[in-house]
Amino acid sequence: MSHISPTIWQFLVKWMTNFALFPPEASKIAPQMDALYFFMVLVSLIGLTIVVLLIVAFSILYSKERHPVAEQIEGSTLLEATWTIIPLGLFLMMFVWGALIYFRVFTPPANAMNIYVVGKQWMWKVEHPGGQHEINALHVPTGRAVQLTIISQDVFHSFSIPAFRVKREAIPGRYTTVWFEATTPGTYHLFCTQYCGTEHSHMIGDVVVLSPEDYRKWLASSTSGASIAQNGERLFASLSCAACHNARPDARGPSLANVYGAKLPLASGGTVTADDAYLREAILNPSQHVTQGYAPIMPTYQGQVSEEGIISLVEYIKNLNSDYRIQQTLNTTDLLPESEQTAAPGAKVPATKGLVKP
Amino acid sequence: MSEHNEPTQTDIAQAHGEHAHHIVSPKIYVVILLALLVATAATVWASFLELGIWNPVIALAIACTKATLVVLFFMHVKYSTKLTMLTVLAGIFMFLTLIGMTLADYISRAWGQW
Amino acid sequence: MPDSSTVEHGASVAAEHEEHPAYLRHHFESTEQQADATNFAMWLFLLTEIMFFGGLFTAYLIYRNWYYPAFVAASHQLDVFWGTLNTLVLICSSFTMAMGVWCSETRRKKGLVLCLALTFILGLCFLGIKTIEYSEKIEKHHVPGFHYSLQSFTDPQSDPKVFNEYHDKPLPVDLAVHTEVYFSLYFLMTGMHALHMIIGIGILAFMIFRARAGAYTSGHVTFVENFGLYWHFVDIIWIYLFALLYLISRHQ
Amino acid sequence: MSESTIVKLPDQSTARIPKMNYLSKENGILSWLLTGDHKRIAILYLISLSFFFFIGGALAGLIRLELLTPQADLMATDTYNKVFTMHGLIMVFFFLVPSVPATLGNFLIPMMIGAKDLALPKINLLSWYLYIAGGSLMLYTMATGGVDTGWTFTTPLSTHYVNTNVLTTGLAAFIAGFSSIFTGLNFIVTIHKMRAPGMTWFKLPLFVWAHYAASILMVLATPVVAIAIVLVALERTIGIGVFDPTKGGDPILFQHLFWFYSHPAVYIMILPGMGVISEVISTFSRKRVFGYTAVAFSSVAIAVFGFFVWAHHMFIMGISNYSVLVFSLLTMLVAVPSAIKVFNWTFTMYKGSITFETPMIYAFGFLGLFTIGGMTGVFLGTSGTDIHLTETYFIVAHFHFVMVGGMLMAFLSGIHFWWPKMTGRMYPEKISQLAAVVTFIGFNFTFFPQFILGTLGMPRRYASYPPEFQILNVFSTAGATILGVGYLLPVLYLVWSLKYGKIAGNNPWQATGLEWQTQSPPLTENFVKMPIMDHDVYDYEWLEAQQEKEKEVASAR
Repeated sequence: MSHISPTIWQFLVKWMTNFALFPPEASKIAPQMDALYFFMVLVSLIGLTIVVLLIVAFSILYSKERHPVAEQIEGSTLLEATWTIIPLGLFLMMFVWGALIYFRVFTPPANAMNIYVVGKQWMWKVEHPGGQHEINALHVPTGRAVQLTIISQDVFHSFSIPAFRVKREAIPGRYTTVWFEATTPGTYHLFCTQYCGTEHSHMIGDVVVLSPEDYRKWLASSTSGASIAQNGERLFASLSCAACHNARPDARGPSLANVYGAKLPLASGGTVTADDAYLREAILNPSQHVTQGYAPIMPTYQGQVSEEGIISLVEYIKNLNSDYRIQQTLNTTDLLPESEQTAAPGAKVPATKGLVKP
Repeated sequence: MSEHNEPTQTDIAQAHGEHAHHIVSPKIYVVILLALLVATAATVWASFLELGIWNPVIALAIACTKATLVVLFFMHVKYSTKLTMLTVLAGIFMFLTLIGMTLADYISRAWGQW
Repeated sequence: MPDSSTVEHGASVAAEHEEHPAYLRHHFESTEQQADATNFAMWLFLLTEIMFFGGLFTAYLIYRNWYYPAFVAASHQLDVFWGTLNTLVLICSSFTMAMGVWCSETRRKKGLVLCLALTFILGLCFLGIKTIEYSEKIEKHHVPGFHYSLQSFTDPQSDPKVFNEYHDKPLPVDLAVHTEVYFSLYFLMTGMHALHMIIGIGILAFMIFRARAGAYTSGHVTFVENFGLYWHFVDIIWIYLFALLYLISRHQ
Repeated sequence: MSESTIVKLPDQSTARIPKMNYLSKENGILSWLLTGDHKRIAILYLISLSFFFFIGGALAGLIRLELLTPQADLMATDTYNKVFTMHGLIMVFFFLVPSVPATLGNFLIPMMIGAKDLALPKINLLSWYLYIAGGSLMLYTMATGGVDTGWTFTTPLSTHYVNTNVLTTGLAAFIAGFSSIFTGLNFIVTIHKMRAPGMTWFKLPLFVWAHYAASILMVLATPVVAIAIVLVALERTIGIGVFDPTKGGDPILFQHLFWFYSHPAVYIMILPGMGVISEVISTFSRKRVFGYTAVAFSSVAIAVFGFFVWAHHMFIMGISNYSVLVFSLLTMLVAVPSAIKVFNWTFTMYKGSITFETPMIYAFGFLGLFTIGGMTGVFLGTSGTDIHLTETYFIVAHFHFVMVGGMLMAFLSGIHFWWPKMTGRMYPEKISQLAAVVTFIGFNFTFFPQFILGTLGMPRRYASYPPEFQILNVFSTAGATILGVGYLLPVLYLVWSLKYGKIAGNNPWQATGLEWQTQSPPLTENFVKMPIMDHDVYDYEWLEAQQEKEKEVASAR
């Protein structure tokens, strides 16, 4: 092989080194999905070989030279039944198996670690609860369920990690979620697979799977000051949400302590569980989700708060298990000269622990 | 073959072949017209009542009866071939499929997770 | 949306053979087959119209389900009187159209011309009432996309004509914003319906002109019949639009 | 005549193209542009379709050249986006949807059912004019800067985040949609109302059944994309807020309305192709199609079920998990009739007398590639594997296997099979068999690597990709060049055959269809006298008896 020129040789080496035929399996769901995938490949190959063998056999056995006179055959309901029921049976099996995997991927476990992902035209912004912000990158620990709450700021994007066999569309106006549990450390591809404009093919990144200790070291080394909840608290104060949601008996807005996950009775009847989507809707379209016993006086924050802002507010409300924090912020704001006097000036209303409106 | 003198009622019906072209008498048209007017009045009156969830149901029910009256009598579907009836039903079925299956997605969104 | 009159065009006159009636097209075996075929073709065309409006009705049902209070408040802006009058006008025009088809079948030329003219006038009357309603919306800036104003929803008192009748509570801004979705659907559906009315009235004018020349009262009724189907279909669409857009909930 | 072919041509020295036929009846540009004759409209469609096919093919070539290297170096990324969008739009709306119905369907359905013409000839001509209007508007869009939203017009990208000419493209697709509606409407009315005496529903050739099913889809599904385009246009110009999340609209509603048409559209594309394959396999096996009623009803079953499955394009778009169950189950049901058809075609060859002319080779290609295409469809219909495989090159490979491997192979098979009937001349056998094999090889080389790319997770519509995907992309581009050659050859030798091809005579394949019992190229009114369908469909015994009678008449004279 001496006569191959060095440039071609160098080209071939470059090709061969990172040539791949099947994506690595780096999450718990990957082997299960690959099992179904290979089962379907097998069924397809069997089906294809049957069809090809039949064609070749009939072409040889019944070609014009060997079998000049054709015998007219009407058909046979037995054969029709076989190749109706067998494919139907196989497809239904695949359907059930697939549906199980689908539900497993899109129903996150309760103890999952929540990471927020905001898709923006041509970049992924990832926010860890601890406050770490990443652009086009996602660091996750192995062996821990990680739930991604995904939303888009502009057009449809799609958060896809082939190595985890996981993909979810980022839709403007709604949270969509998916979860996975990484298994093998390493760096894997992150793609945006829904066409989103000019730089669609540059909206890619790396998913870095670390062992739990490395992950903790990474978290520590890359904190960027305030956690999302702390950001949320600052926003909560600056948007003067505390003016109504201050958990005082005469408060104009419902107390938000432990509201996350609670079943809230709505003014328009019926109850709703306060999950991320509900909290986001309540911030943007408050008067459609008024809790019973309150007037629909909350102004809409549509267009005033960015997606990250809403995420930090939602994160803040999720971690709010007592109104003590709100009282503190209120008390400090009371000291500010221009803050208008609320109720009896200076009267410290004891923060009743865990007071939750029914 | 086509005579040009003033045809009598039977000639016309015959010339058009007996099965297809039943000529609907104006009396039926007048009856249907009155029925439609009454139905319109009824639906407007019903909308002024406070019936909660029943308001849209009644409004749609009356609208559907009016539509069936128009289809059957004004559009002669009652007197025309089974094929025409089948076409109308196919159209309505596909219309309901489009609405039904799309709404099925929107309604069942609240049950599962996102 | 090409002028749907071309659909009936296939069935119009121009046949060379003398021994067949003049209007039989060469590729048909009998006038019976031609009438059947064009009637069936018209029904299939109406099927496409049903699916065309189907998309709009799907959008309407979803957004009414999502933003019901906004839809109720916005529907109060529509005047039930004009809506009912329009429905009566269209039902009568359907009646006169049906009578027109009967006159054509029984070869009554004067009756046919009269019925078509009545249908024509009622059609114009419908469009007149629509322009009255549209101009009212334009005045109140309720046309989506053109400086749409929420004023009559966030502060109903400012709109006495509606307020005295319905005493709506003022809508918070984020609910009032969704009334724009209602009005975009309103203009979409009634606009598309009015477009079909205009096409229908255009063909009616053509038909009156031909009927006066005695075209449809010599045995060849398929053109009148097919147009009758189209006209009744447009009437049915309005029956649903009236029920869905105007009568959401009118109780005080 | 060598033993291994059924082609029976008249003696070339004396045979002539019949003096009176639909081509020679009247000439001059107006006789073509104002024709009502379904055969002339079919020829007009064939010419304009081929024109658009080669524009779409050239764009495909550009895409494959760009993907030779991981970097986006052949053209800027937004040019690449415009190229793949135009490739999608032109191929879907201006080649795949109209191809078999508008050319072969228009030409053959009236002849196969013994009618003089379609029910509404003027509407048929209007359908071609709408097609040309839509096509020229699409070319205008290409000339003035193209559009880069992808052929799926995804909102809110197409309404708020792109400033290329989405409106003109929408209008072009809107007009082309009506061309398709009028063709479908014409077919349904003709098949219902204008069958020859004795031609019951179960004596109809399967070609006609397949077009009947496809026409139902055309008539009922296309208007929904028409309204979706109108809504996108209004949303883009006035901002009516129907799809705009900031104004309370829901972008997923557009997906529902768009895919409600676009999935039946893929059945509009494949069903006519299946009709061609039924005819070809039956003729070249000299046998009645195995399980005629099963194949006929599976066509209609595909059409009916085709309406209930559209949301399998949206499994990861956040529709509710329960509707994913419903749509995934129904997708499994719609896959079964295709399997039935493939097995029925295969068993048609059992105990037949098979010859391997070009149409049959294309039919073999169809069988193989459509089986792979169909099965990979089930991969994507199953919700579990769809999570990983959707929006990757697996989908690109799947629909190219079904559309290019299935529908285009069937279209070429049909063009070769009915070429003698349409032009009165035979195509050259050897070179066309070569072209068929080259196309088959080129196709597999191009699109099989894309399945592997899909499982690797390479996303669709990427101008640049990670280096480890390069080898497979280079194979795919190499295959595309072979495929390009495979598609150019037929144009050359078919045009050549117009002048130099052998005279075909009435029935070169000795086929049983009514269209083969009259002269080729046929008269304008198709039959001298109205044929009576006294024999069964695919009745080869009747054909033998007919040929015996002709021999006696010939020898008696």
